[in-house]
Amino acid sequence: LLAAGAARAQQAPAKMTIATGVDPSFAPFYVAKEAGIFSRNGLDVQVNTGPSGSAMVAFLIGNQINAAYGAEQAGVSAHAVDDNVVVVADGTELKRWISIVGSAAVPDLAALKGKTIGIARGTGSETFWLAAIKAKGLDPADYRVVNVEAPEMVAALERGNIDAFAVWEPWPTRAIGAVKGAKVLLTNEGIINVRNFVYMNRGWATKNPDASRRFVTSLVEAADRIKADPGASVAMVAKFLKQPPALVGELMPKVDYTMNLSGGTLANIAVAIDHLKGAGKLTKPVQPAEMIMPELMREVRPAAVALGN
Amino acid sequence: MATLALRAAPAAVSAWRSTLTGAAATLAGFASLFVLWHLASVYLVGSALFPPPLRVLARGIELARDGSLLDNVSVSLGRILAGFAIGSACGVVIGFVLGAVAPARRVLEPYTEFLRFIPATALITVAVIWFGIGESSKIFLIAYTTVFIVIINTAAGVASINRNKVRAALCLGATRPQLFVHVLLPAATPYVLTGMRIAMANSFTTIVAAELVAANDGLGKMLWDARLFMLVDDIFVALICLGFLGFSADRLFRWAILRFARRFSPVM
Amino acid sequence: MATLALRAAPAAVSAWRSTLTGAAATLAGFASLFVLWHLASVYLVGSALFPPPLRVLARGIELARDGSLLDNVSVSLGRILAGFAIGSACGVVIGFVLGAVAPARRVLEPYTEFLRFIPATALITVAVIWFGIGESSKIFLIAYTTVFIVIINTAAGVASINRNKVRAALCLGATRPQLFVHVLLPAATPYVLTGMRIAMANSFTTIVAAELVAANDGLGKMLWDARLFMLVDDIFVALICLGFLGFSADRLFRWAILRFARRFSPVM
Amino acid sequence: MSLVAFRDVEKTYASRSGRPYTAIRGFDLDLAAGEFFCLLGTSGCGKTTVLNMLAGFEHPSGGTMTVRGRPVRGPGRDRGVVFQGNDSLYDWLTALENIALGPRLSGLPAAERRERANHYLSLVGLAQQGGKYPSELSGGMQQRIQIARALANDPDILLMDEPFGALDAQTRTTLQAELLRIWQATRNCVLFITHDIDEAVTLATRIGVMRAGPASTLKAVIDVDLAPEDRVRTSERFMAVYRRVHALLSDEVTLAALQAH
Amino acid sequence: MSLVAFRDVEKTYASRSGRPYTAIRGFDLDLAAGEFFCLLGTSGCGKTTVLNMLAGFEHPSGGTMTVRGRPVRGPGRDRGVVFQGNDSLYDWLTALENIALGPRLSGLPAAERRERANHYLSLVGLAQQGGKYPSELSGGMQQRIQIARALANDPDILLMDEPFGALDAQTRTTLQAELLRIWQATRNCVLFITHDIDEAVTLATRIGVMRAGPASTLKAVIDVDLAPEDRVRTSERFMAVYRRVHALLSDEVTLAALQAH
Ligand SMILES: Nc1ncnc2c1ncn2[C@@H]1O[C@H](COP(=O)(O)OP(=O)(O)OP(=O)(O)O)[C@@H](O)[C@H]1O
Ligand SMILES: Nc1ncnc2c1ncn2[C@@H]1O[C@H](COP(=O)(O)OP(=O)(O)OP(=O)(O)O)[C@@H](O)[C@H]1O
Ligand SMILES: [Mg+2]
Ligand SMILES: [Mg+2]
Repeated sequence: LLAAGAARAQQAPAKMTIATGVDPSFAPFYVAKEAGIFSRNGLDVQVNTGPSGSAMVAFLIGNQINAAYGAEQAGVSAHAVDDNVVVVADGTELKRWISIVGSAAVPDLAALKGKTIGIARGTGSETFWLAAIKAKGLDPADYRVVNVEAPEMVAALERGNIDAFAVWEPWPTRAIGAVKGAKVLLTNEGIINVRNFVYMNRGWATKNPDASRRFVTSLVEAADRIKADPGASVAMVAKFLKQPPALVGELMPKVDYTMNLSGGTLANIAVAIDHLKGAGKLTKPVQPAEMIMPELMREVRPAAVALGN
Repeated sequence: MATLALRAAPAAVSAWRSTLTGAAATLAGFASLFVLWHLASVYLVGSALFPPPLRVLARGIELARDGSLLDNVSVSLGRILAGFAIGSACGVVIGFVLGAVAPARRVLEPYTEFLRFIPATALITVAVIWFGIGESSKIFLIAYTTVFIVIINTAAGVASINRNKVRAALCLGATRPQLFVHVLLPAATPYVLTGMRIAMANSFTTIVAAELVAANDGLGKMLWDARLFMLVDDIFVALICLGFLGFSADRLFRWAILRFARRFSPVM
Repeated sequence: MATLALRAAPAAVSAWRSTLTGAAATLAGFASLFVLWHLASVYLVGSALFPPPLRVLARGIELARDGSLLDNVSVSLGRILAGFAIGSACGVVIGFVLGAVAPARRVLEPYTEFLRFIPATALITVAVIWFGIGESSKIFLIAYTTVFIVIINTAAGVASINRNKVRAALCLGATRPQLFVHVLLPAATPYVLTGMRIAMANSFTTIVAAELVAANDGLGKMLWDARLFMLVDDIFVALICLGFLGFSADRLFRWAILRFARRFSPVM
Repeated sequence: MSLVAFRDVEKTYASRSGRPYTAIRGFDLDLAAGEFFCLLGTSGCGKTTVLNMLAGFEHPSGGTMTVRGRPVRGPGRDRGVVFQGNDSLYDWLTALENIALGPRLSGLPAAERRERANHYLSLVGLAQQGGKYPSELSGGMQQRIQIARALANDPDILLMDEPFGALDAQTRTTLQAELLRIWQATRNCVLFITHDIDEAVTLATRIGVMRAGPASTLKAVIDVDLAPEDRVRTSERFMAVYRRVHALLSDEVTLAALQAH
Repeated sequence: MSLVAFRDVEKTYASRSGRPYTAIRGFDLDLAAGEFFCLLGTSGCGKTTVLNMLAGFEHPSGGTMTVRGRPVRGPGRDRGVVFQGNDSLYDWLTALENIALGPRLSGLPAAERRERANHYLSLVGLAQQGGKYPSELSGGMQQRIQIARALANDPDILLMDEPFGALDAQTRTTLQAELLRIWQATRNCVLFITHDIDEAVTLATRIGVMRAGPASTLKAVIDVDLAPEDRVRTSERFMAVYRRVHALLSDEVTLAALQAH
């Protein structure tokens, strides 16, 4: 495989534009770029970043970019607008990523009853909160939920506008450092598995099968590399993001990077679809299986594809 | 905007007729805007992210039917008006001080000339620290983007006052406060009003950043939600609403000026 | 800003001395700004989200040392300047057409008066559809927030031209284009320049929205990243940079005006 | 056919305070090529209104007004204007550049138009002051720049609204002589508004006296058939015309005073 | 001690075009309470400059200038000004409101100040025109509103810069008479700039003639010791003063003309 890649690299490299957010959970994109895996596979890839991986998924509509990396919900929303937006791989599993953080006045989950909690509506934050209610058998009527954007959670907690919030990293870690007495009340481990998918534009992928395959190959190699050499990967991600290695090193171990497609992939898509449907935000019906384009992964690493039927 | 009369207007044209043709031309302008949009959307771009006007209209009617559009509009409008009013009021006062009191200007200018380049979006966190996640932080952000434009235009207005008008007032025995009330204020009025009209656009556009702060309703919130869920039609409904609200607010403002402040011969 | 001379200035004060005291007062203004900030941060707010100036300064020096700050600044500055230049140029032309040609105004006003209320943030998607994900969409967004302010101020300038100056030119045989070049343009210059100075702030603040679009560098990008990672010091470094850059750009602009366009007696 | 013809012209101003004001009504006047017509009248009677209409700045509300048989559509370079007040000077041009603007607009080469402008600058006695901006000139100097600007463009019809009003007697006399010389050389038509009867009798071939407003018209037109040597106050024939005009005006002032109270 | 004292006053203007211009140098003048001083001089000699310094609008570049022994710091209500040109009228006030502004600033009740303003409005012959805005008035009417505004404020020192320049002879005569009447009643000090020698001799207790600029000073000051009945052109004593002033001025004009070429 490596030799084939090298041979092809002799020809003019295929150009691709891909985009994602700035968050260590998208590490395979960064590592593939920084470690030169893309170029070794004969690809000239421009990696753009935006405020979140999900925000960039939208640019797959109409093929403004060729690939993106982001959460389930964004993929479903985009697929509803343009069914060319498909998942080619499931790349990230966030095990201890989202937490409920309480202020000094809230020592544990039980004490949260009757208090105010900040949720970022329409994001993983809300998905997690709903799952937590179900898992812990809580009564939603006992809590006053207010909508707060992730970056403002800490300020709102500090000011006492909210008594707790549910949000993803790095905010929980930050809040504990910044607000006296703040602590994690609950993490998503065992309650819900958050995933990030690699998306491509199906039209483009069908027209450029060769480049697409080499692209997926690069990601698989990058994920393997992260597992094999975590220290070097942290350094590369920190360099790409221009963030302190200490911070990146703290966050990356909370994430599992394995390029695959599994029943879990389908299940997460189904949850997202249900959630969007429930909120009335889905413009047309979407089937989980339609959203997946497994051919590329099957070609590159057949063993990693286990969709169950 | 009163356009330059390059040649004298025939006096025979009645005011009525000119109002009518004016309205017709404005309508024609809008019609062409929407036709162009339609053509661009359908023939030129052909992207799912750029819907044609009729689809947006249909979605708008839908949202209007279920009442949510009106709710969002009225909530946002309230915030915009509050922020605009506070920002304009502060801007006029500071602008006059800057324009009329040289030492104050020297000391205050670093504030205004520095702060006006700092985007409201970046101040959201600071606003929450100071004002919490309630209404006041949203209104603060809108006032913030309004105030500097009003300051600059007001100060420019004060600086451009005909020298002899100030001199005459001082010779008539005007004290500082009287000079302000009887000369500076009326003479700078056209500039202040132009400044407010320009600032109005900032008030409207900043609602989007402001409603990023823990908002449960409003056009900005609607926009962010629609973005999050990729409800392209909703995004355009919100944009069109902002455009029309702004346009109407501006017309209302102009009308009020012509009705009540005509003697200060505002230029617009 | 030339302040209103309420009493005659003693002629003996040399221009040199007044420049020096001016600079001193400006410095004092800045000093007080930072002292106030320090006091607010340490004693009033005491939040990890609102760092004192010295910590921000230290972080700024750090970022400057490793070169990343300079990179970000220069990339952003390039975008801002390009967008500002394009927006101003279009704004002046459209503003003159609006101000001087009544029928064009009627038809064009729905465009300007509608579009100016639509926030740049909301246009990101549209910008990417039209201009792709590269530099041009960012420059477009900045030009977009610049152009309307310049349009309005230019049109106001044209409308406020002394009637007899236009009449005199026509009696001297000026054709339409000559009237434009020799009278309308110079007479409206103070308004145009004020408009550009105001619009400059929009150019700077919009860089943040523009660099939300798939940017890999720039101050806006730095700001968004810092926000996502809660690097409070970095946020403030970016804000202070924007503030100082804006302040300096404005000073440079003023200096250039006084140096090259003094005869048009700009008011500032 | 006369060069300029007012026929039953009316001008009504819409007023900001509400009531429209009719300044001129039933106004008739013919001007021939080569004549020097002085228009006199009490302050506010409508002299500037007449001039503004002929210049094309204002449209008559009624009646017809023609130049060479054609209705006036707007201002043009055939009719040069010296305005009452000095706000028509361009603040951003020096005195010399102001004078050179007309020739510049008609495409005269730089050297020639500078020469021309300098000529008219000296003619109004400001040879040393060409580099100053209007705001750096005294009231009388500004007025002279305006006169030079109009003359430098050599219009067919010269419309002058109290052009020498802000000048001392001596400067005024010099400029009157210059104006006469230029007029005699070109034989253009001049409409000259003044409130100085001496000046009118010195310059005019005909003098028109207007009634006091509102709805003013020409009360009388007097032919001034004086030889050049009679154009001095000491001449008996001069004084005869002077007294006639004076009498006509005095009646109007009395009338105006009566109306005002 | 004289009311107003100029001692060796110099005024140099910084010019936009570069070279500074010294309008006045070594200027001495004393004005006593109750005197009517007319200042004459060729156009651009520095009359307005002198007035502007006394009004407090401009500071002398050298020398001292005092009013009642104290240096002038700025404008004040003790010195009322009628400006050359009409740009000091407030466009947003009607003619009547413009006149009433002074009394309003000093806190006169509305009814009284309206009465006062109407009185001065009639005095300048515009009783019917009080509701018009300045832009709706003719040049001469605007000038009269400015005069009425200054008079209505009853200042100790009245500074008038060619106040009757845009008025016809008859209106001018009426206003001259009114001004004299007011001055005789109040015995305030008047500094009156004019370029009309007749007017100066009719009004003044003293006449000052300035040299042509640059660096102008007073060339001569003439006492006008005429009885009221001699204040007419037909009086021989009147004409004697007239000729003296005329001669002084003529020399300066010749000089100015020489300098200009
Ligand atoms: N724009 C206007 N709106 C309303 N009324 C006006 C306007 N312009 C002039 N008038 C009125 O028309 C009349 C004639 O004005 P005009 O300026 O023609 O007088 P004039 O003879 O030139 O006087 P003067 O010698 O004082 O300059 C005046 O009563 C004046 O108030
Ligand atoms: N702001 C200024 N800057 C430069 N020069 C000036 C300025 N103001 C006046 N001057 C010059 O000073 C001289 C005197 O001007 P001033 O206005 O006092 O003349 P004046 O006697 O009032 O003339 P007029 O009778 O024409 O009004 C003139 O040569 C003029 O050019
Ligand atoms: Mg007139
Ligand atoms: Mg003068």
